[in-house]
Amino acid sequence: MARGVAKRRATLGAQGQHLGEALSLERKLELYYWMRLTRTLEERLVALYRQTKVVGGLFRSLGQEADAVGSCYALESRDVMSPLIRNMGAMLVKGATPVEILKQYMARGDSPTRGRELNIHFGDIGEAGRTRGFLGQISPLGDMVPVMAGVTMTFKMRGEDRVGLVYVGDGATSTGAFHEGINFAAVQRLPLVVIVENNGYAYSTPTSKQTAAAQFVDKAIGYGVYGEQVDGNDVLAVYDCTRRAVDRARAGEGVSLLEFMTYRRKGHAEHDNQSYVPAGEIERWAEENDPIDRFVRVLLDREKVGQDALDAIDARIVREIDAATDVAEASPLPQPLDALLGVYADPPAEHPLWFREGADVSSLGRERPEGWGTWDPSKGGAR
Amino acid sequence: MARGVAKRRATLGAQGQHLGEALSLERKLELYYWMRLTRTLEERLVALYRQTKVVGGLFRSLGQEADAVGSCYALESRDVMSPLIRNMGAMLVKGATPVEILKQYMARGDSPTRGRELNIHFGDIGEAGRTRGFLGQISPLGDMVPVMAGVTMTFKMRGEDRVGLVYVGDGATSTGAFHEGINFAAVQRLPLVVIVENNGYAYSTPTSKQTAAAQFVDKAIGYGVYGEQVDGNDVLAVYDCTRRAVDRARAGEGVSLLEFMTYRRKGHAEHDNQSYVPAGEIERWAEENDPIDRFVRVLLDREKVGQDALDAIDARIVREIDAATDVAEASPLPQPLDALLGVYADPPAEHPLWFREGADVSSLGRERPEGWGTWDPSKGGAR
Amino acid sequence: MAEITYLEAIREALFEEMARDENVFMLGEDIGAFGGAFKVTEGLMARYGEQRVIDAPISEIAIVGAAAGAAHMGMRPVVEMQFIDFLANAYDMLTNYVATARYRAFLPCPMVVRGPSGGYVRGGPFHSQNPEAGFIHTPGLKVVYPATAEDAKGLMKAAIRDDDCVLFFEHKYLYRRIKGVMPAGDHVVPIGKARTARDGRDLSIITYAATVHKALEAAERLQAEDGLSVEVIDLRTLSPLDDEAIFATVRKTNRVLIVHEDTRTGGIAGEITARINESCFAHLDAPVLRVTAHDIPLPYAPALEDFVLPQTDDIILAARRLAAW
Amino acid sequence: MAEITYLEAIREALFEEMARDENVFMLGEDIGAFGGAFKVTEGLMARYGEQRVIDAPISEIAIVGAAAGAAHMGMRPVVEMQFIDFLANAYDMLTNYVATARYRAFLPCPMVVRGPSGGYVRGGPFHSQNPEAGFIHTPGLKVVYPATAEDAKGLMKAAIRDDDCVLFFEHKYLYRRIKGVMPAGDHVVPIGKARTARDGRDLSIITYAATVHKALEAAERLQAEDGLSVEVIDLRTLSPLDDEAIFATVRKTNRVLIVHEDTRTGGIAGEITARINESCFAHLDAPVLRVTAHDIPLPYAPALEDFVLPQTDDIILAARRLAAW
Ligand SMILES: Cc1ncc(C[n+]2csc(CCOP(=O)(O)OP(=O)(O)O)c2C)c(N)n1
Ligand SMILES: Cc1ncc(C[n+]2csc(CCOP(=O)(O)OP(=O)(O)O)c2C)c(N)n1
Ligand SMILES: [Mg+2]
Ligand SMILES: [Mg+2]
Repeated sequence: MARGVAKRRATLGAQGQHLGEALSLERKLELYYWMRLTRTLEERLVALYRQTKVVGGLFRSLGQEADAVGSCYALESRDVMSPLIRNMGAMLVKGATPVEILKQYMARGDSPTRGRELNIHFGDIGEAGRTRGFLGQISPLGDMVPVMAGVTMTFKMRGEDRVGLVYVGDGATSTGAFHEGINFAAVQRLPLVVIVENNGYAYSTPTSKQTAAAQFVDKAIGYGVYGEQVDGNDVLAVYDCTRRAVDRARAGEGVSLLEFMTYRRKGHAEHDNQSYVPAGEIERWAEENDPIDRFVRVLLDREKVGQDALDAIDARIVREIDAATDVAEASPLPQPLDALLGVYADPPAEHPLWFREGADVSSLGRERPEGWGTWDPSKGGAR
Repeated sequence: MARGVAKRRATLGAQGQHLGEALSLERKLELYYWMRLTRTLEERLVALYRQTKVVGGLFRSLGQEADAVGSCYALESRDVMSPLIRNMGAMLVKGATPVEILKQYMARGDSPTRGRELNIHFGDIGEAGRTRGFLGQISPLGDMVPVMAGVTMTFKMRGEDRVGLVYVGDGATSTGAFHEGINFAAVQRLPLVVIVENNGYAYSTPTSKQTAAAQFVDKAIGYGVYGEQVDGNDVLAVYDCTRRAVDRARAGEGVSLLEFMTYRRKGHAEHDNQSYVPAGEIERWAEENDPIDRFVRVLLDREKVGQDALDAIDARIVREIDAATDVAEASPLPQPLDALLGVYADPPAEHPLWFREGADVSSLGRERPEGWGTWDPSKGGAR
Repeated sequence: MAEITYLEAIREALFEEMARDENVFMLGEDIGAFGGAFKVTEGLMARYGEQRVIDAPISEIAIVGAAAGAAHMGMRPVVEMQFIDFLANAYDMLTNYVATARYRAFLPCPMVVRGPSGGYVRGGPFHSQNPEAGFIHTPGLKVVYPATAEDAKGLMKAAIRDDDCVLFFEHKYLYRRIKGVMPAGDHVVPIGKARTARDGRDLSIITYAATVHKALEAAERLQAEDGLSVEVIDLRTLSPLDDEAIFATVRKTNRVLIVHEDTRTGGIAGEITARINESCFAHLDAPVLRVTAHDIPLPYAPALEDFVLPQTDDIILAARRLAAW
Repeated sequence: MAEITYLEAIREALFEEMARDENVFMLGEDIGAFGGAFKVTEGLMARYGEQRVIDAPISEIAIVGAAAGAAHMGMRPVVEMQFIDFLANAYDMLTNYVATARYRAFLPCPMVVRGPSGGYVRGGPFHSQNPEAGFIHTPGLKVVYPATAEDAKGLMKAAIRDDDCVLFFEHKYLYRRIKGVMPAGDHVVPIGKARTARDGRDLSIITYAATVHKALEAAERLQAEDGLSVEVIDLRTLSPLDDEAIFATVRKTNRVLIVHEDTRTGGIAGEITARINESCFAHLDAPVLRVTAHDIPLPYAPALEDFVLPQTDDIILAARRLAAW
C-alpha cells in the first residue's frame, strides 16, 4: 500500500497535510465537536434501538468519524454533498440536525421524509443559502454518483462557484452506476469529488473479493481524473486531501477520486455479528487507530488544549442530544392517510382504493412541502 | 499516446512482436487469407445490400481487419471468443462460414439464427471439439463481458485448458456492464482476455467524449489486471500482443485488458455519412495505414512472397464467396410459423393467438436444434 | 400551413421548448453535431450550443441519473435513449431513483426520457421493443405514446413542462410515415387525456401508437364490408390512463377490443380490461378482447416479425368476432 | 417428521440439489462464509467449498451475466440477489440477454435467480418490492413465488432442474413465520401448477405469496361470520400462469377476487382478469375485483406501510361486496 501511496503522491503531487495543520485551533475544536457529536449520537441511537424505538436497522460509523467529518468540513455551505449510510458525520457537518436524524430513525411523521424513507436517506438541496446542500442516497449502491454528476453539471452550466462531493464504499465501486457516473463526470470535467471509503469490508465481503487492484485510487488514472489516497482516520489529513480536491474542482480542474483508508469496526448493521472478521482485527483498530483518540492526542499534546476544554464540549454534546431526543420522542407518528400524498406534483394526492372507501380523506392535501421542509433557514442550524 | 504506450510497455513489460514474427510463412499467409476474406466478404455484402438483399443494417470493419483476425488467430479452437459487430474477421477465423454470415444478413430460414437475429449475432459454443467456440453478442453494449466471465468461470471450475476472449469498442467501455464484468473476472482471476478496440469513434462520438483517460489501457491498473496497448493495424503485433495475454490466461495469471489502436474508416453502419469526421482523416488512414496493404508489404518485401501467390489467394477467396453467395441466395426464407418455436425448452412451441386460429400448426414442433445447428462438425470448416 | 412529419413535429417541440425555457437541455448519445441516430435533435446544437445539447458517453445509467440530479436543481433535462430498448439499462435509476424522488424525499424530478420505440421495421429483438408496461407499473412515472404528428408535438411540450418524469415513446415506424399540420401558436396536448380517433356506435377499439393506424384502417374496412360502425380511441397517455374516456366508450358501444403492439402477457391491455371490468361490468355485452403481439422476443426476418406482431387483418377478425358475440 | 421454516425449506432444496448435480453452484453477494443477508445459504460453502459457493463483488449485472455464461456451458447457476429489488440493476441482462438466449440463438440458459422479496417488514421503498410484473411480461423467463414451506422447497428443486431461467421470489415476511413438514423423498413441485389452498363454493380468491395467508385468514372469518364458503387459489407460479386452475375456480364459484401485494396498476391481477374475461365471461356473476397495494412507493413507517399494503380486512370487505353482487 505504501508503494501505492508513494506512487500516487509522486505522480499526482499531493502536499502532505499542511491545509489541515493550518486550521485555527477554533476550527480544529469544531472538527473534534463534529466527530464526538457523531459518535455520541450513534450511541444514543443504539440505546433507542435496544429500546426498540428505532424502526428498521441501525448503521454505525464507529471508527470512521474522521473520514466523514474531515472531508465534509472541506466544503463550503453552498456546496452539495451526498452521503452514504456511514456518513452521518458528514450530514451533521453539512447542517443536518440530531433532531432530524433521530426522527428519521424513529420514522416520525414530522421527520424530514415524513416516515417514508429510512435513517439518513434525506436531504436539502437547491439554491445556495436557502438550502444546506446535502442529498440523501437511495439504497441501490452507486446511484448517487451519476446523480451528483447531474447536480454538479448544473453548477458548470450556470457558472456557479459550487462543488459536489459524493461518497461510495469500497463495495460500491464494483457497481455499474459508479463507473458510468464517474466516467461521465470526468468527461464533462465536472466539479465533483468522489470519495471511496475503503473500510475493508462490504457487508461481509473483504476488499480482496471486491477488486483485484492494489488500491482503489489506482482507478483514477483509468478515468483520467486526479487521485489521492489518505489515512482516513487522521482527520487533518482527510481535511487536507479533500480540501485540495475541492479547490481543484473549484478551479475548473474537474473530478478527483480520493481513497480514504479506514476500518469498519461495527457490523454492517447492528444485527451483524461480524463472524467473518479475523480475530483481533477490530480490537487492534480500536486500540491503535481510533480517529477520535488520535485527534485528542493531537489537541492535547501538540495544540496544548486542556482536557477540561474537551470535557466541556463532550458535556455540551450530551446536553444537545438529550434535548434532541426529547423533541424526537415527543414528535408525532405519521397518519395513515399521509401515505397518499405527493407521489406526483399533479395530482397532489392519490385516492384510497375502493376497499378503503371508509378512509377519511378530508385531511388530505394539507401537506405540500416546498422542499425538505423541516429546516428553517431563519433559525439556522450548524453552518 | 507514445508516452502512454511507453509507460505501459515499461511497467507491464511487453516484448515487441517476436511471437508474430516467429509464425511460419504458411501461417502468415493464413493471416493474409483471413484479412482478405473479411474485406472481400464485406464488399460482397455491400453489393447485396445495394441490391436490397440484406435485411436491416450493414456494418463494416474496413481498416480493422488486422485487429479482428490477428487477435482471434492467437486462440486455439477449444477457446471461446465473443465478437462485436466489427469482428466478422474473428468470426471467420473461429470457423464461422461465409455461407452462414450471408444467410444471416439475408435473414434466411436456415441461417444460424433462423432469421431471428441479425448479422453476426450468432454463435456456436459448448464442448471443445464439438463446437467452434464463438458466442454472438446482443445489441446492448458491454453485456458480453459478464457473460464471457461466466463462460471462462466454467473453464476454471472444470480445470479445462481453455481461454476466453471478448471484444469491446472504445464506446462500450463506458457501460456499467463492461465495468462489472471485467472487475468480476479480475477478482476471480478468470482466463479472460478483454480487447478494447479503440477505433476513434463510437457511432459519431469521438474518443475524447467517451473518456478523459489518456488511453484505455490505463484502466488495467484500476482493475488490477495485465494491460497492453498495441498498433491494431499491424496484424503480427496484434497476434503477438494477444498471444501473450492468452498465454498468461492459460497459465492461470488471470485477466488482461488490451487496447488496439485502429480506425473505423466506414460509418457506424452503411447509412452513416460520417459528416462528423474531420476532413482528410479517413483518407489519411486509408493511404498510410491500411492493415492489409501494410501486411502485403511485409509479405512481399520481408517474407519474399511472390505477388502471384497473393493473387492466387485473392482469386480463391472470390471463388469461395461466389459459391457461398449462390448457396445463400438459394436458401429458403423462414416460414411464419417458425416464429413460434423455442422460446422455452418446455413448452417447445407457443400457440398462435386466437385471432390466428386459421394458422396451420401441423408443421410445428419439427425443428428442435441441439445447438446452433447449421455447422456440421464432420464436414468441418475453417480450423 | 405545411404538413410536417411525426419526427419533425417532435423536433419542432424541442426547438420551441428550448427557446421558451433556458432550463431545458438535451442529453444523450450522438445527439449533438450528429443530430441523433434518427436525426430528431438535428440542428439543436447548432442553435443552442454544446452547453445545452450534450453528447454523453454510452452510459444510460449515468445519462438518466445525471438528468435527475440536474432536474433536482431546477433544470428540465430531455434525455434521448438511442433506442427506447435501452431503458432496460437504466431500469434501476428510473424506477428506483427517479420515480420515487418526489415521494420519498420531496425532490422534484422534472425530466423527459424519450426515444424511438416499436417494431414493423425489421429491427430485430433489441431495436423494436415496446417496454411501456414496466413503467406504467411504476408509481411516480408518467408515460406517453403519441400516434399522430400533432400529438407528438403537443405531448412533447406538455412532457417537458410537466413537474414529474415523463417517458416519451416515439414510434419509429411513424417517424417519417405520418404527417400532420401543426395547430398555430403554443400547441400543448394535456397529459392524461385520450383522443377519439374515430367515432362509432357498434364497438370500440382502444389502442395507441402505431396500431392506432391499423385500427383506423380496420375500421374503414369494417364499415365498408360489414357496415360496422367502429369507434377508435387513441389513448395517447398510458400513465395515468384516461379512465373517463375508456369508460365512456364502453358505455357507448358495450363492446371493446384492446389492441397493442406490445407482447400479450402483462401488457397494458390487462390493466385496461380490469378497469373496465370493475367499473363498467354491467355495460359489457361481450368480453373485452385483446389483439396483441405474441409472447415472443421480436424476430428480425420479415415473415417472422409480421407473424409475431398484430396486423390489420387480425383486428378485423377480432372485431367481427366481437360484433357477432 | 419435524417442521421446518420456509427459509430452511429453501436451504434444504439448495443442499439437496447441490448434492444431486455437481453442475449446480451458488453465486451472489455475501452468500459464502456469511451465509447471505438472511442466512439462506448458510452452511453451503462449508459443505461444498468456495468453488461452488461464490462470493461476488457488488455487481448484479456481472452476477446475472456470469450465471448466463456458465449456464450456456452446462452449469446450473443459482444466483442470489441480496434483495430481489436489485433485479432492477440487472434488468437489461435478464430481460434482454437471458430471456432471449434460447430463442434468438439456441443458447440454453438454465439458471435460477432467487432472493428475498415483499413487504410487511418495515423495509422501506428499496427492500420491500414485488417486481414480478416486469418479468411476467418478459417472454423467455419463468417466475415462481411460493407461499408455503413445502412449495418453497419443491419449487426450488423444480426451478434448478428447469432448462430455462426461473426467477424465484422468496417472501421475506414468510421466511421464519411459516413452517411445514417436508414430504419424504425427492420433493419436486412442478412449475406452472397452481394449488387450491382452500376449497369453497361461493367465491374464489386468487392470490400468491404472503397474501395467500391473509386470504386464508379472511376465508376463515367469512365462513364464521357470514357463512360464506370461500375458495383460495395459490398460484405458486406466475409465469406461466395456470389457466386451467384459474378457469376451473371461476366456473365453480362464478365470483372472483384477485389479491396481490404488488402495486395495482400493471400488476398481474390485470392479466388474470383479462384471461378470465376472455375465457369465462359467461361464467361471471360479478365483475372480477382486485385487492392490491396502492400505486405508491412503499413507505417505511409502520402506519404508512400498513395503509399502502393490502390487509386481511380489505379482503373481507371486498369478498363481502363480491358475494352481495
Ligand atoms: C446495487 C446494490 N446491491 C446490493 C446492495 C446491498 N448492500 C447494501 S450495503 C452493502 C455493502 C456496502 O459495502 P460498501 O460499499 O463497502 O459500504 P460500507 O457499508 O462498507 O460503508 C450491500 C451489498 C445494495 N444496497 N445495492
Ligand atoms: C447499452 C447501449 N447503448 C447504446 C447502444 C447504441 N449503439 C450501438 S453501437 C454504438 C456505438 C458503439 O461504439 P464502440 O463501442 O466504439 O464500437 P464500434 O462501433 O466503434 O466498433 C451505440 C451507441 C447500444 N447498442 N447499447
Ligand atoms: Mg466498505
Ligand atoms: Mg469505436
